[in-house]
Amino acid sequence: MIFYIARRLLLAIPVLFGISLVAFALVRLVPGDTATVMLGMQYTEARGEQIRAEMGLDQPVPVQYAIWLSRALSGDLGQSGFTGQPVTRALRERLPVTLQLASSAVLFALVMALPLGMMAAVNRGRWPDHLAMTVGVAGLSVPNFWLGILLILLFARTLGWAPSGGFIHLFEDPVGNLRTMILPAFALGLAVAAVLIRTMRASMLDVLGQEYLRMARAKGCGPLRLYGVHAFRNALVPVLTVLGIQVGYLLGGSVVIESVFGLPGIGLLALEAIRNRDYVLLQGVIVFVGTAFLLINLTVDLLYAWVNPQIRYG
Amino acid sequence: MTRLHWIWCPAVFLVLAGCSRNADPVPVTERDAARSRTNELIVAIQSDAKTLDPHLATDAASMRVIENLYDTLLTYGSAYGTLEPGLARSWTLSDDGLTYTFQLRTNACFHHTGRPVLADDVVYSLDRMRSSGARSSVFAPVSSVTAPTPHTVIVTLTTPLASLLAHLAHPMSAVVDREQVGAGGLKRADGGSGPYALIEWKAQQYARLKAADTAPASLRPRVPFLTYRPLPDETARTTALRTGEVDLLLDVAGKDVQSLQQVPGIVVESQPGTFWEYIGLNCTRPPFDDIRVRQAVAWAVDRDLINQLVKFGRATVLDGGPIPPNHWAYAPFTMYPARNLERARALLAEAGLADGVDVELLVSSDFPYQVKAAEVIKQLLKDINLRVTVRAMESGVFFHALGQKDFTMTLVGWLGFVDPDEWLGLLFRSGALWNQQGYGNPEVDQLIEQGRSVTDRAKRQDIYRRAQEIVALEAPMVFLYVNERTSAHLADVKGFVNHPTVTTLSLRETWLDR
Amino acid sequence: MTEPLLVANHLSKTFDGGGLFRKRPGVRAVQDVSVKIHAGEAFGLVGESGCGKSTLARLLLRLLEPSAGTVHFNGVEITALRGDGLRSHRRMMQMVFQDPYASLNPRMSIHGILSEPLRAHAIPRAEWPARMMQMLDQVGLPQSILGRYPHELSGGQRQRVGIARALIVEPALIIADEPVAALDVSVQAQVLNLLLDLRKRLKLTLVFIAHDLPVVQYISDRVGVMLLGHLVEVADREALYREPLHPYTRMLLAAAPTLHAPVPGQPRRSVVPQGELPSPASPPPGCPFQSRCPLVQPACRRTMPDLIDVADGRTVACHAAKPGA
Amino acid sequence: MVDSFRHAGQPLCPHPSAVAGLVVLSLLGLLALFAPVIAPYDPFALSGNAMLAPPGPDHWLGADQLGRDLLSRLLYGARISFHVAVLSVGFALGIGTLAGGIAGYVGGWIDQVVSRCVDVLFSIPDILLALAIMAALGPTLNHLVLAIGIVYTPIFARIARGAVLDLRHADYIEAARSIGSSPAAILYRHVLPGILGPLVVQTTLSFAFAILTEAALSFLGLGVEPDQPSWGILLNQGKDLMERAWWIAVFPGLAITLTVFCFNLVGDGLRDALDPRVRAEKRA
Amino acid sequence: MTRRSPREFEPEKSRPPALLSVDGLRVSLRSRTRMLPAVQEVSFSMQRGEILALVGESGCGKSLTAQALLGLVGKNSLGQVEGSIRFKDRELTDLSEREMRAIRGREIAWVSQDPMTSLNPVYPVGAQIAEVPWLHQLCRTRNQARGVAERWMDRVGIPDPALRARDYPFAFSGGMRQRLVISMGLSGEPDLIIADEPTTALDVTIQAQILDLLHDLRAQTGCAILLITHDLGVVAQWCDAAMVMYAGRIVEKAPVGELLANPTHPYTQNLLASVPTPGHRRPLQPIPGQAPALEDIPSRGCPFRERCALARAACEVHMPDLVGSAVHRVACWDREVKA
Repeated sequence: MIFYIARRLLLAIPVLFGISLVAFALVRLVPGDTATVMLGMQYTEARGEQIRAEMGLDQPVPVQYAIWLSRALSGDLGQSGFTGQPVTRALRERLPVTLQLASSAVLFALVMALPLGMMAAVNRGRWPDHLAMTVGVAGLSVPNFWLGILLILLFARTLGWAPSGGFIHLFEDPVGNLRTMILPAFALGLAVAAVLIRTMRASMLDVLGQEYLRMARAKGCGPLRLYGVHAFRNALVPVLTVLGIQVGYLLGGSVVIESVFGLPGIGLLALEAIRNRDYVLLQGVIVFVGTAFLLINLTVDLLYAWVNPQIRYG
Repeated sequence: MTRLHWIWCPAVFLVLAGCSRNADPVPVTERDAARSRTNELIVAIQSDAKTLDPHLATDAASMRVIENLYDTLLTYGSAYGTLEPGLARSWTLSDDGLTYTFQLRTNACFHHTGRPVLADDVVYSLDRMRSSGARSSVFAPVSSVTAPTPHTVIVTLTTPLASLLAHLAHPMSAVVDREQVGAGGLKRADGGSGPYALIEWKAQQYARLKAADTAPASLRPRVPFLTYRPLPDETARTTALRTGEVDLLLDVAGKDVQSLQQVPGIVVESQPGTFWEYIGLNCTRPPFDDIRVRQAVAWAVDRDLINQLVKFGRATVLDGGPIPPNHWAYAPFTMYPARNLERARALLAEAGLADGVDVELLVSSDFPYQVKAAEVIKQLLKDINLRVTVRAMESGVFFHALGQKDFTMTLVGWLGFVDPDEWLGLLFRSGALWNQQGYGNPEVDQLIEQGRSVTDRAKRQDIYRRAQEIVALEAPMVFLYVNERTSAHLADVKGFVNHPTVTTLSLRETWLDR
Repeated sequence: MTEPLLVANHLSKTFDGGGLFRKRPGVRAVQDVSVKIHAGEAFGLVGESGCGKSTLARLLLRLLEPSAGTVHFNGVEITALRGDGLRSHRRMMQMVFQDPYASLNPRMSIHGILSEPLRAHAIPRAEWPARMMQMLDQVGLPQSILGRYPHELSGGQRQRVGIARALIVEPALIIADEPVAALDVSVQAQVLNLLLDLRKRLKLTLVFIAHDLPVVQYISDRVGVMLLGHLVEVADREALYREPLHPYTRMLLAAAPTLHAPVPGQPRRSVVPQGELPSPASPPPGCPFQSRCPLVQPACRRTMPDLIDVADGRTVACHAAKPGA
Repeated sequence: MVDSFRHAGQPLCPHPSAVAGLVVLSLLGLLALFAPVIAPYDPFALSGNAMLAPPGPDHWLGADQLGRDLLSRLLYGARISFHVAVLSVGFALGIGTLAGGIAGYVGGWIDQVVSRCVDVLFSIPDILLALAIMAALGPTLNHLVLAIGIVYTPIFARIARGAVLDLRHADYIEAARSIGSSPAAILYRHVLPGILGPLVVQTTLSFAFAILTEAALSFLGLGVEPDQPSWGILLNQGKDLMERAWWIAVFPGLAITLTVFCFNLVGDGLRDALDPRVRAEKRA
Repeated sequence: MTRRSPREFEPEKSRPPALLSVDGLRVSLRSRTRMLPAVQEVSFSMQRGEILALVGESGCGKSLTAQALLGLVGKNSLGQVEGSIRFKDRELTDLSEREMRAIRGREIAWVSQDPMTSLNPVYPVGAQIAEVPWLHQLCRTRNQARGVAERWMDRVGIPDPALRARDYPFAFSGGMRQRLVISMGLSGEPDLIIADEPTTALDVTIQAQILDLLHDLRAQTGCAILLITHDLGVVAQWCDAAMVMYAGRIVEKAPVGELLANPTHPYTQNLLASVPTPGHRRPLQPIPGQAPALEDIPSRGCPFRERCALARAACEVHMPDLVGSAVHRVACWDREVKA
């Protein structure tokens, strides 16, 4: 088990390195740089050079990368060229919002998908199945930003049940926080729920055809025990894998959703960084999100081992 | 706090979502002490402030937060165009019009250090503005600033500058705490002595201010807490006002005015503003290096249609010069009374472009209404065979391109403040910083010089009328319209004055009737 | 006895255990196997699952690279051949696979499947129809089958197609890897008879692999018994049945259910085998059969006995076995 | 034996929903193709009178703030969506399949390099990656195609690699080798047709994702040029006018949803139709 | 517990009431167009302690028959079960799902075909075995159930049961897993075990061990075993009586000795002639053609007639009844004519 984790961690290293390289290369392609954007109309060569020198942008690109990487390894992702704030600090400020958004979306997706997917598989070909599959395809097809707009229109604008945007910190006003989060979490989570419904249904169908399930029935298990104990845990294995991948979607989708709902999370930070041509920040966001994605997948792998004993001992 | 270990555990955080809270320098008690909806005014702003350094800020959002944190020597009066004492309780002008002497009030203190504001600070701040700030050019005629006594500041000019006082009253001509500048800069800190002091600025969430303890009782604002909330989405902003989440909207879009007016409990105030928009034509590049092509554009544009479609008819069309009718220097002439395609086509044919030409129109994607206007212009110019490609860029890159004069055609706005020089001198004088069009006309240059040095208002009015006529005729810019300034607030917000410029100084006199 | 057609010398194959950081021990699927197969004979290879018989088959055809040892076919060392030389040599030695469905590309019609070897060995296109017709006739399939796809056929028909594909380029040697394991009894008998018949008619050399001793004995002249990568006994069919020398062979024979019902009241004839084989990934030192062997000796726990000749054409690898015992 | 009975009751016909999806998609494709003929108005033509006109006889789906006919703009928007989807997915299909196929077939360090690259691209969420690329290249149609293409390349590489790896161990490939077929013949006759199925399915599903991504990027202002009637841009413009003119936000959203829905239906249908496992069930 | 010699066969009428008697069992499966008769007119009975074989090739309906006995088909939309299944004086076809559940595992146990897949991979084996006594309330506490499980693991020959009960299925070899499955079947102390091809997936030597184990357990507990297999050798070695099934019908039924010595139905004869015998190179006599797929089973007449050397006109029209002596019955027109 320790070897398993260690192996996963070691495999993640070249990928992390690759992410940092991609992030670095990409932002170097962006036309205009922090200096030009900061100075805007007041740009002059001399002042631009001065700012670039301050930020180390006058060095050759490989040198810049080496410096940046060595600092990143010690936990310093540099300072935002635009606000002067340390990137890690900006990320830390924004992280709770995205975390809450993503985890609420996942929670919503799981709560919706697992029972629906299971019901669909058990009642294959009947109306619960059709319902689940319709949700499964439709949820994938509705653009989340459109859904967000419609939700705002309906719940915030027309019914006045929820605020239409902005973020209230959980500790400042838990109820307000919940109210600001519920619509974005739904808009973001629906597509994930759709994917999970489909996965859960497929894996449940697979499990339902397994010999050990027939065996369990032959033992005298009732439906609750049959589906809830014998089938559920086995069906969870592929669902977990897909969930890990979907977290990537969540991190990306939160860019759009945070923009629609005006939530100051990592996604909005990325958009601001792009808008402000904030190299260092954009790099930091991409590396951070990539790292988070890898770690989440690692966590999923650990969960996987918990669900699937063969991995635990193998 | 640059250690990375917290990055390693987002997965754990995912489970404890929202439970993580930020370590913050400000203690919770102070941040939240006694704050409630009865003593807090929440203002929705379009975007978050970019910087809190008054000398660097160029965007309205930053200015709105900054102007309440800082004092200026003079301030705008509530009647448009008037000036009132600020830090300077009085001032005198020498007879040659070259030396201003300001007497400072003695009860101003910086928030952060508690230090009294002295003449040295004013000198430091003015020098800082002159040397590097965003508005250094307006102070070009200033030759020196000195502080003979702790409460006396003398500003010496090389030539008379009629607009100096107006420039000094500009909210960004703030007096800053040099100790704070030295300690960590002003980008994210409060180095001011104004009516409000910064408690906390959380990017994209809020900037929270409270009535400054250091301010004398007579100048202390009536609402103890002032919070700015950035809500980039127009719909979200109006919704927030309707639901009472915010008290005050400063920029109400034309489309929302009508519907907000019908909401009980919401007061909408409109008046002609000073933010005007134009098509900038690069006079140094073909095809607009030819005056006839520029004029053709001016004739081909249907200002009323753009106003109707983009501004819901709520803007005031500029068919003459750029200075709006509510300004004393307004010039009541009409240069382009209506769209005239024949004339436009004829001018183009004269310029040898009867078959048309391809041009690129640069806009900032951060201002959707300008993008929309650009789309309309594209269609309008199609009728004279000017084939326009609209290119939208993020504002930073956009303004950089403008600054480098790296464009052919653009659509953008200009925010006028008080002095006519701010409309003309900054934009049309040869080589002026904001003259991206590369326009140059010796006569205009001379008129602008004249306008600066003459202090008599009637004479200046004539000078600026002449300048506007030339500029409108030669069309380095095609003036479109000046926007209405509309604010909306809950009915129990009292005493707020909707100013034609962006300033919100009246917030210190505003109170909540709750 | 004729000249050996196929000679394998000390063939071994170890599969990599994989593992990026901990090198897991490899699975030694085939260990030091030497065997001679004579032209025209039918050689049977029997053993339980995981004993390496399929690996050995693939080594003989060089579908797998041996870890050690050589294979000579018709005097040519095919383990030294490369590329085109190897491919043209394959014409002489063909394989029939265990799973008749998996070994036929589901996207190809039977015509496509049968034309593949013809194309590979550059048989002139003009000859194709005649060859196909003849081949279908040989294996007892109707000509109408050419346009159909594998999933439209029954298991027996598919295996006939597999046999036809192997035979269509007129090879000298056929290696059949469990060709009847996936078939029902009645169809299995059909295919077995077909193989016997073809062998006779086409003078084929046949290597027949199965886990079922009666089936192997039915079709083979000589039988080799494999146990966990080792060839432990080789004998003529009759001799093997009459006098199995290796205790493992004896156990296999005893365990194979026969159609003779036990007499009521008497104990069943068979001695029930005890124990299970060790895992092929981590066999103990010595003979892999030690854990189940009734004749186990201390020597068995130390060294694997060599395969020694005990009589004419009979070899056995056992410390305890003596002919006539 | 039991298994051979289990699915005897399953329908054997192709999914009717997939067929319906295909029909609707073909219809949409035709509408997009003949938009210049069908569209009742010039999608760029301004009209002061039609400003924010609600759906009615003159403008079936209403008009936008600049008085442009929404239906016409939607039809032209479909051209953009399909254009971007087809070209970007084509790009991803070509590059991804090539890279993945080679990695899977050749193995060794090439496989390692390709797999790591795919892992890296996978670890950056697709929208974020596309945004960063668009920011780097600037918002034009061609860059959009490139950005979305790059984003969807790894999935094809992974699928192609997986399929090739599966096939490498397939019995019928071994059979072909044993027959003496050359590697080229095996690649052409067995591997290529073998990986076609999963690739076709993924292509269809990727069309759906590409349309969504294009809309999202355009919605965020980092897609096509702002005056193009891309569905995402229409939605973005409609968002601010929701209260006064719901139709501007609703119809483009419906158009996106319908198109993506149909692609998903067809993709699901194809998956079932081409999945050897499902086919095996149906055969039994 | 009555101990009776397994070979002792009396005429059916004088015997004590049968443990299980099946009469006219029909199982139909739903296809897109119609109901397909997969099992037809199956009638037989079993005594306590008897090992009865149900022999046939794949697709002949033998597993389906077994599942019908447990009520595992027919209660859903996929299939339909008709006829009578009497088990210990109860008519199983009349029982509700809940009542059936009390019988499954407790009175009728099931040992499935593939030991590699019939254990739930994510739970320890001990818990899976203990589930049976626990579910059927044979134990008051979970600890007791665990104890029962370990005892049964010991009885089926798993070393260190207390330790190994905590292991997961993947840690066991195929033979060991089949032992586990058997102990799972036995831990409910059933009267009847239905073993569906319990050794098909195993090597011959392990097969012998497993069948021997079943044999011993039958002797110890007196339970009856319905052994489903396609392997006539297994039937010959380990069963008391056998029924031969073809295309959903029982075509011959006899004590094993009688069946081997005197196979009567042409299909049985052919089947026996298809199996190679070690030591003899007696040519195999395969049956021409192949068994019909479920959809192709003729709606009337004898389904074997296509492959039968003795087919006659009557075979086209009517399916012969299963007739003959009390111990040896056969369904063939050829036999009836001769009789």
